[in-house]
Amino acid sequence: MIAPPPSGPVPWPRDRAHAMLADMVRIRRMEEKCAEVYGAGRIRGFLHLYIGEEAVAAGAVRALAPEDNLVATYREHGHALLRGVPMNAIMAEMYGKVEGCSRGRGGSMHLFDASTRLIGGNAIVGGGLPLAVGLALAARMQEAGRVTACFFGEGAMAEGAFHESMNLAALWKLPVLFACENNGYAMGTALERSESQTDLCAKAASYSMPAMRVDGMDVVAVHEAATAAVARVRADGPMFIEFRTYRFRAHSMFDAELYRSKAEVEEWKARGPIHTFSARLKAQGLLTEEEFLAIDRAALAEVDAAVAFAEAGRLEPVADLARDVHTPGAAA
Amino acid sequence: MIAPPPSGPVPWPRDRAHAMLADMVRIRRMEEKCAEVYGAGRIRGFLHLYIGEEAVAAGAVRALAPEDNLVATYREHGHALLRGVPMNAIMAEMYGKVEGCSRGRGGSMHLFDASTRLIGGNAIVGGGLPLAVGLALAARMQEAGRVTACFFGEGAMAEGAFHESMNLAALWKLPVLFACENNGYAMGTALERSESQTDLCAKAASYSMPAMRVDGMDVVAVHEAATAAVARVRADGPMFIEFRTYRFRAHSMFDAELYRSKAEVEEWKARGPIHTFSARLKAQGLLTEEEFLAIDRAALAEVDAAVAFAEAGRLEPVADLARDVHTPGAAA
Amino acid sequence: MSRMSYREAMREALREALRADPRVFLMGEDVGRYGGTYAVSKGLLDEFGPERVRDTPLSELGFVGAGVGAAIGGMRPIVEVMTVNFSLLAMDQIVNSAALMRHMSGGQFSVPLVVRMATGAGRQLAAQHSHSLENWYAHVPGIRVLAPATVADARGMLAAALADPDPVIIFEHVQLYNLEGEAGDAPVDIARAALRRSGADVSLITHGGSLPKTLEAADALAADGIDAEVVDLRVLRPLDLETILASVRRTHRAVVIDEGWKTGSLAGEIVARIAEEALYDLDAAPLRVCSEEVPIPYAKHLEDAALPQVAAIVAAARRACGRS
Amino acid sequence: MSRMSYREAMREALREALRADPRVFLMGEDVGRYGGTYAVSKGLLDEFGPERVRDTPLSELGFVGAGVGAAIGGMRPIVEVMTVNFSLLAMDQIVNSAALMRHMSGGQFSVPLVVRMATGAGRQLAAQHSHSLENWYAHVPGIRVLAPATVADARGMLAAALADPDPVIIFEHVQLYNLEGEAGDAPVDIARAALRRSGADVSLITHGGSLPKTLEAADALAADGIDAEVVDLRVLRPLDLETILASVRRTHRAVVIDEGWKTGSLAGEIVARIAEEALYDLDAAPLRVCSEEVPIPYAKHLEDAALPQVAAIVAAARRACGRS
Ligand SMILES: Cc1ncc(C[n+]2csc(CCOP(=O)(O)OP(=O)(O)O)c2C)c(N)n1
Ligand SMILES: Cc1ncc(C[n+]2csc(CCOP(=O)(O)OP(=O)(O)O)c2C)c(N)n1
Ligand SMILES: [Mg+2]
Ligand SMILES: [Mg+2]
Repeated sequence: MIAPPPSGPVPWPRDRAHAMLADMVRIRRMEEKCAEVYGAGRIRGFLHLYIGEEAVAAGAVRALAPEDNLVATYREHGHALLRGVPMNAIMAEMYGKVEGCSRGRGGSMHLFDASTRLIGGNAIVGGGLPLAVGLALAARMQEAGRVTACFFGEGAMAEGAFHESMNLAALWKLPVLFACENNGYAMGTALERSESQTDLCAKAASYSMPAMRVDGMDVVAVHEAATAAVARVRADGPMFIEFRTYRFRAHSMFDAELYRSKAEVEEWKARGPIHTFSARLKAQGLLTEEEFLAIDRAALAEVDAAVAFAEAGRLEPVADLARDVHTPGAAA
Repeated sequence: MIAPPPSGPVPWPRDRAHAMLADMVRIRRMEEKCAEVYGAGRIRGFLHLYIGEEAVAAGAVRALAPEDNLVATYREHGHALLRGVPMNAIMAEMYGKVEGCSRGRGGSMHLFDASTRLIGGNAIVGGGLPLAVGLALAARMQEAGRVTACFFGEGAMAEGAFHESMNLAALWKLPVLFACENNGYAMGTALERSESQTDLCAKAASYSMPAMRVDGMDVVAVHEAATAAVARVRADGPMFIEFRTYRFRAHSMFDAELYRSKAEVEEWKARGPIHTFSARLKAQGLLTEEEFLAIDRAALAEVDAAVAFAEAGRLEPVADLARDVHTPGAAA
Repeated sequence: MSRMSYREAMREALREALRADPRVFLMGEDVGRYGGTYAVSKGLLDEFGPERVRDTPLSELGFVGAGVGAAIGGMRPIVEVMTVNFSLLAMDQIVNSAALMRHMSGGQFSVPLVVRMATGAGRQLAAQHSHSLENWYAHVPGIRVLAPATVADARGMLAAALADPDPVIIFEHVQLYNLEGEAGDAPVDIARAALRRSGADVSLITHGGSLPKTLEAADALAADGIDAEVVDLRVLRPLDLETILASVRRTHRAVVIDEGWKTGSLAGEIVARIAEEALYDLDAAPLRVCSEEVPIPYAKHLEDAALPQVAAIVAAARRACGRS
Repeated sequence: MSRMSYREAMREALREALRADPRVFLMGEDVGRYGGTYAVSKGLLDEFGPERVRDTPLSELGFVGAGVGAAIGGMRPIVEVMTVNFSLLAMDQIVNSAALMRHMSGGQFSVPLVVRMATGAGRQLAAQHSHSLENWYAHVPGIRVLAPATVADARGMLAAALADPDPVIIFEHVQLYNLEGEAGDAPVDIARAALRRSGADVSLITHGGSLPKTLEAADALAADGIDAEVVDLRVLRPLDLETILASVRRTHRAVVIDEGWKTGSLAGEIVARIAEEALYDLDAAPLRVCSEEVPIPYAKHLEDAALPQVAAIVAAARRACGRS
């Protein structure tokens, strides 16, 4: 059932390949640490790890231009990090500190960053889709040449919001990249128990929208496809892209994983995006074990620094609780 | 653009053909009278006429068995009548009288009748779709062999409710007939300005649901198709059927019809379901002008009686206003 | 100042906004070719074209959410949800996106969105088309809720709403569209309630479609020797408590009129505020005149019986004044 | 009587309902294989199979509406909407179908539907996952709204809700699931509020997740010589005014505690009723302890500051009693 691990030559120069690898390793190490400090009670609320899916963010987020918008879900640590939000600000956010990218107001599910045009962090499944359509509409009306990439899970596709958003974007030919991270499950619900049509690309046809399916465990395939898709969206209008991926961890920190077998998880782990990519690079002579370890060490150091930063962060004074409910300067 | 008028032989015996014709004429005459008394202020609120679309209700409603459920929209006078709700009760409802099929509580948009399993009359576009799914789920769990036919306009297909309902019905293989009355407009919005994919049957594929398209101006085509579809739904699960039709009148009584040309309306009127069907019957020798006039006179007489009945009806006492908010016998 | 209908006043306000700021656009079901369900936007498509007077498919959740996105993206969208009844489908985007966005992003993303919707009953449109749910929106932090009840407010509030950097919802009562009155062309304030009539004996506090009925009741009361003050809330969130309480402190009696169902009505909130802040100023228990707690029926006599009427307002005011 | 957690009590109630009546089924996101987000339905799939413990796709509008249809069709569905936050997506079907159906059909179609949802904040789930919107549902005629705040009510209310021929919504506060207590196995009434503690000096009126905090406050007040009565509303619609007013008439002072935002809160409705019906029984202005009018923030200290806390309840009660 599960496809063979990604393999074959990587068509990138050494630097580029290392950067891509480093991206994935940074997400992985950051999230492993999040899980650890969550266990210690330093992070609370819901925490949804992206571990296993790193090739998608690495390949796709890097395909965007700085002026593009990114809308994501509650499983967005990786997207935020690669979009350029400093790991310090992400970690501080999860710690609920003012130095966090949402001033500690949002937590894990609501990472925001105006400077990199990261418009959430949305905890309503499907909630980001109409938002992305509107962002793209604004871009089109302003002739800004800006693409809006909207990430969502395959579970979101059953929501009415998906349908309405796909139709609006296609009808109005808006520059939205609909990026589905199909990890096979919505919490404990497998795709075949949530969709009557499990060929997700077939759905795009019902909006006359072009679609493509990509191996989301292969950062090379993801990046090439996403780059082509972004160019097409920028020129011609919306596109749907399905990344086949898998989450290695539980849905959130409260999940007994009753709905899938250990064997299935292990099979997918064999396709893990980091080790398969590094193996390919090594086989091609583009990476040495030393280099890999250096990348990993750098990531670990960045994570340690982020934790130290977050620990040292300030708590917003309680007196400022009502700040930012309204924009300063609004009518009294 | 517009297809030629329905023509060709009618494969029905004389009686059957006359009954079908009479059905359409009854709807037409009833609604003409509604418009007239609306003008006189006897009916108020919104009134959405079905005039021009009669072949759909006549062909499709008659394809249902008595135990089947019917869910319709605010443009449901025809469905109610052919489902077997007495014209008296329909007219009394529009007059707001207790003798109305919803005790005067519902009016034109909310015709209900438990005895014929007419479950509304729904004024929220798309609102009937999830309801129909649930009715079908109940039928399946009770092994009742009951089909639920759900009528809705093409405009409703852009709503999230459509998407969610199609998916649920297909995923759970429920006996729902999704009957789209595509009259080309949602109020003033033409299909091509509301749907990126104007091939409505293509949408069914994205739920793995079988679909068919039928000339909704041809009562013969409608009835044959609907009969086959109902049988298939009863045996195998949901199906989508698109009836191509047209409303000859305004959307409601408050519509300046700025959005379409008189010429377009005239072209469609040339395909009118009543005169084309009677012409075919006459050409085949299945109908004489005398017979046609007799059918029409009978309909007019029924309408006059219904108006008299409605005029003579009682108003619910104001003291009973709160009746039926809750079911008698509920906890205090 | 010029005389026009409430409908024309809204249309003038839209026209002015579209002319004044290229970032402004109007979007909603049938706002363009159809001319608007209540004919508010008639003619605007011809003047501004289909990009800026944008017909949407039937997808309230989608296009309201798109309005939020467009606002964040730098535009100044005016989204028309045909009626409050259909806004239930868009509730998630209004609450979970528009209202929360600024706060949960730590102040990074404001949402300068205006949502207009028709509200209220009285036209025999029956249960699903007769809701008055202003109170629900008035409960949500992060949004401002307006209810123009006069032609001048219909004309003036939109510009002020567009100048607000945060989401604003404007409720237009369906019974007001044909109201005639004077309209200026300066923006009006969207912070304060208004005294529509001064009086010494009892404060009648209301908003939107109930204002004309309340003014009529005040006339009837005057004939009866009761001098009623009429407060038009105008702004349903944030409430202008100062004006409300000042009136009650003058008259010592309050009747709140609201077309919503009584339990959980906005009128209840007003009564609660009065009890909390002005208890010792009251000479009588505050009263509410609201809709009966039934789905609004189609039949005219039942609909009338379900909704607040002049006679009920008069009776309540008399009761508050110890006359019955 | 046996001791169990609130979560187990809900599960037992579900199990019993599924056993007792073949028309009953449970439907919602992840109620089956996952075991329920809050683990309420864990184990039920194994016992009753996937037809009767039915996982749904993410489509709140669709499956809540399907629940309405199934109820009309003769079943007794229990629909779980994971949390009240997501119920905004299903609002249209709850209001415009479930609540209105019987009345607008002239009494022909009742909707014996039970909708369960988790509600409330306190777990650092941030703005979009921390709503308390019981008040909105409690505003709608045609539905009954329940808020079990004890293990006994968690155990007993479901059977009574299923026996109701009309739609019932049950709110389960997320902070209560781990609460331990005694549960009987007889159905409890779903008509009356309950005195959880008798007292002479002040009535503390609350419901759901605020009950434990209120009881704690009452203990603290007792130590301080203030004898507080605690009323648990239990039934949010229709309100049991008799019990509420009787308590206030005894104590002459009222503090209403409600996790909703203050403006337009259910607490406001209670205060309004007290002002309308028992004004001259009051020895002090009624007070509310509600959430601050901000989206609920993630950071713990801010979340705590936004929500009603024991100290605030104590302070309000002291103020009501003229001690500060
Ligand atoms: C509207 C809504 N319904 C339910 C939830 C609870 N929930 C959070 S994540 C999730 C599963 C989503 O699955 P998918 O879209 O596949 O994304 P994934 O978590 O797999 O990345 C659910 C049901 C929610 N947050 N929002
Ligand atoms: C949710 C919702 N949005 C908007 C409306 C207002 N409205 C009533 S009918 C209608 C057009 C529906 O068109 P279609 O589904 O094609 O049905 P038709 O009227 O053509 O039969 C609209 C927009 C409504 N009743 N419900
Ligand atoms: Mg998934
Ligand atoms: Mg149509």
